[in-house]
Amino acid sequence: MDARELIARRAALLLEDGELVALGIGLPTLVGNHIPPERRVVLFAEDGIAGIGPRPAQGEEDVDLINAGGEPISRVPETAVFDSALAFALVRGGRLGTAVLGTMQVSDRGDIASWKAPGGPSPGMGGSMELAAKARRTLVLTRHRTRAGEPKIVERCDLPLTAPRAASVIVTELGLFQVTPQGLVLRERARAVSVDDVRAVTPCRVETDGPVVVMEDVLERGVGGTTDGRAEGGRV
Amino acid sequence: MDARELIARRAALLLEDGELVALGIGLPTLVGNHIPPERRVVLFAEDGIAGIGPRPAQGEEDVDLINAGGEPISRVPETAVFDSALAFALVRGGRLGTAVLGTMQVSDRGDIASWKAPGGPSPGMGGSMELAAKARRTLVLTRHRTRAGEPKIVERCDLPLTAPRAASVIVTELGLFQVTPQGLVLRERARAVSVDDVRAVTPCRVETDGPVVVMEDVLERGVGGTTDGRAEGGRV
Amino acid sequence: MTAPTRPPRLAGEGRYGKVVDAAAAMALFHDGAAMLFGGFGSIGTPPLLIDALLERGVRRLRIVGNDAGYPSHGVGRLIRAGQVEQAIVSHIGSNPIAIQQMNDGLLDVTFVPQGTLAERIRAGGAGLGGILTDVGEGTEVEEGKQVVEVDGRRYLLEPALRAPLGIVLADVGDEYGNLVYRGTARNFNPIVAMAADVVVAEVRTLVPAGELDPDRIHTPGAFVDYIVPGSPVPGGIPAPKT
Amino acid sequence: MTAPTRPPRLAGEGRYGKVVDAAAAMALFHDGAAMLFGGFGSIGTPPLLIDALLERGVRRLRIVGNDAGYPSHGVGRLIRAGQVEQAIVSHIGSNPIAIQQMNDGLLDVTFVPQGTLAERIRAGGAGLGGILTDVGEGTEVEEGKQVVEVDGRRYLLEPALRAPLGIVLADVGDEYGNLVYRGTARNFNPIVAMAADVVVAEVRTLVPAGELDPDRIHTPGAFVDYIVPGSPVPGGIPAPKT
Repeated sequence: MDARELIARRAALLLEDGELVALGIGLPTLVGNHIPPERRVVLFAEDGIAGIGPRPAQGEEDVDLINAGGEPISRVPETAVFDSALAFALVRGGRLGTAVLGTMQVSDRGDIASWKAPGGPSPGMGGSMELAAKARRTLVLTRHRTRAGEPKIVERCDLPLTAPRAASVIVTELGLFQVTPQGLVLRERARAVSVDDVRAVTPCRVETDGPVVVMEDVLERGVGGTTDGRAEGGRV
Repeated sequence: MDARELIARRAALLLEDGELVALGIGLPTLVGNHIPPERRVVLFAEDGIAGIGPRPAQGEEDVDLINAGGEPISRVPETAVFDSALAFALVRGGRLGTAVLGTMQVSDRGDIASWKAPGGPSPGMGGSMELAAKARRTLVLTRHRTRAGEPKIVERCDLPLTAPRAASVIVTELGLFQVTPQGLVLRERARAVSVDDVRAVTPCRVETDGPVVVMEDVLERGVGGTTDGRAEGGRV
Repeated sequence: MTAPTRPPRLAGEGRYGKVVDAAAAMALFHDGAAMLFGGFGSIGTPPLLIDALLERGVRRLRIVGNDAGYPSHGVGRLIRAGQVEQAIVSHIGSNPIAIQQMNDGLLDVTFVPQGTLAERIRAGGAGLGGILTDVGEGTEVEEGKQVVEVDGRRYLLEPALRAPLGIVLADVGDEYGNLVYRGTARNFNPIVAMAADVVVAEVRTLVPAGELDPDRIHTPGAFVDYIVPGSPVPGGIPAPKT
Repeated sequence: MTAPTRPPRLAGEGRYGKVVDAAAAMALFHDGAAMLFGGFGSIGTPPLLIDALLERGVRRLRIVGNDAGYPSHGVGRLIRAGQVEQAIVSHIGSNPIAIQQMNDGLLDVTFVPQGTLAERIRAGGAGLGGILTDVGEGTEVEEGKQVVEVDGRRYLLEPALRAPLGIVLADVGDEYGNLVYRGTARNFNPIVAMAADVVVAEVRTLVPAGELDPDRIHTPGAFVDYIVPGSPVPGGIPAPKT
């Protein structure tokens, strides 16, 4: 299983039955392929739709139905369409259960920096600030390091923030971290690495609190695992 | 023609083709019976409808269709239904052309006092503040004096205000007044009274500016008469 | 403004566990509860839920909505039964019993201009802190209000309104909670559905998810926690007060 | 925020004089005009009106809406033609030409978080002074913003947005201007229709007044000044950027 698939599959198991969920562009989008069918997760897009079905076959797209990333989508039984003001009313009003987002950096207190890359102007934040700050729970999915080998989990983001203290859970190909008031707690690790391996490539304090479960074992069991991300730490 | 009919018929001729118009409870409601059929006036009610048709025959009412006064209404070709927040967005946003309102007192600078009678608590202002303050033009229809003979057009309202400087035009059974920065200008008078008669029963300065037309003559001509209420005076 | 909290969970029927009867929904209501309600005059307030609140005798209710209904209709029935302690409304003119209770000091009434009230509720639902309006300036409504300047113009700051509970009436609902209102019975219902932590929607007709045209839905099901089907179609409306 | 002004009046067809063609609507637009637009990415921006603005060559446009479209779609075509001077948007990520113009100093871009942008436009349409939100707190979005406290909580004051002109796309419209949108092409269109002094609505299908179900109408005709019929149904959408 490659890194992206491991991350996406693990994150999918964190989603709860009946939840309204927003999936960000890129890696988070893959999560949609791995939601257990018995969980009735309703996908949301901030252009104004709740209840998103799979991308239609080519030639069968509805020209008036796209997600916030511009991709063609389909309807499901739950689908409702609304305007963009109501879409963000849902988000800010507390009805968005979980936002699953990628990032450039995330800090050990949950700060997310995802909209301005180093050097050069940004193309804008879009709806990322609302999703990150206002979902009842924000999951950050990211490769553990950049291609250049730079850490993405940091003690302090040096890039401009999208939202402070926003992430509840961070999932990388090396482990699943819960963000707590005391910092990061490693709840799960990939089978191939030890807790010390994870610590060695993470430039902030990584605590444990009880047993550190193997991520691949959680996938095999097919249940939510050791944390639902709603514990004391982080905004839930 | 009785006083109420004269006032309602005269006010009806002030309404413009294509306008969105709110009619208050009581005397203003009668205006709806006298709108010239060639003027496409669209009636609005703040519970959430634009495009109000006549009260249906008894037994033919739609249980889900009432105006803000609780009376059964019918649909017309223009009808759209919306929620109460959007209803007041239309009003505050400047899309309500004219509000036709009754009042307890109105001052010569256009202050309207209509929601708290002297003595005893009020049952509340409902939507009257928005209609009075935010219509592009507010017409006040009132008997010239109360049944007890007290003036209703005053130099200064002693009742709590609904909205300051809100009325553009005042129509009574004695005359039609335009509210200007310099005070009231009598534009029309009832046939039975002279300008001095009007002044004698109006405890504030009443100016004239050009000829004072006879209201009944305006009704016969069936056109808007000497003012559309949108001149310099009052909020337009 | 109450911060959003996780709703308590009733065991409902249907594909999403949201379908309950009015009696079961009463587990959410307790003496002293604060509740937003849909409705305008005689229409748009859920009759079965009012029946159940009467039957259960929930007391000292604090209610927020457009008006006090009629003694025979809407929240006016709860007021007549002496179950309401406090009301934030735009008027009570259609309910003489409410006027009497207010005059007797039995009902604590706060009046808010109707459009300001609607917008404050919507702001609560939209996760905003309040609204900035000039309605009420130069009247006693502005007394004691915070004033904010924007681009040199003065506005009153009117705080957002939320409540732990909200009751609405729709014509048709599906099992996920998507709602379609009918006629002017829509009124305050869509904004009430936005602004309560737990929303109970009474519907005349319940359909399976997927039967409603997504473009026709007025309130997305994500706002709705419970659905009470079987609301009766009224046989008539009360005589207007004027 | 621009105070509402009386719209200039074009001589249109139809029972309400609102039906015009795109070329005639151009009399409303002038160099330097400020314009709100509906649309989100590739859909929901009126193509015939963009065609007409290109043909007429209106310059130095100042536009407000969700994003910069694609070079081939929406306002992105105006940007590509060099007709846009200033843009208030939530992102320009789908339009590389807009990014290039911004980097070259040819296009003045102000970024606003998407939900804040939508709500500021709606507030303009609703006659409010602005919104109070905590989105953007702790980020550079809060820099230079007025802070307002409500019940001890801090909010940023984000001023309402209006414009003298607004262009929207609907699926069906009637001659009075009642509009029905389709799918996620709705997006910013309903709030743009609220917030412009003069609103021009392009529709695919024009019907006589009375043919639309009043409960289905998304934008009441009172918000709409002109209707441009004949909008083509697109044959495809651009490839997404990701």
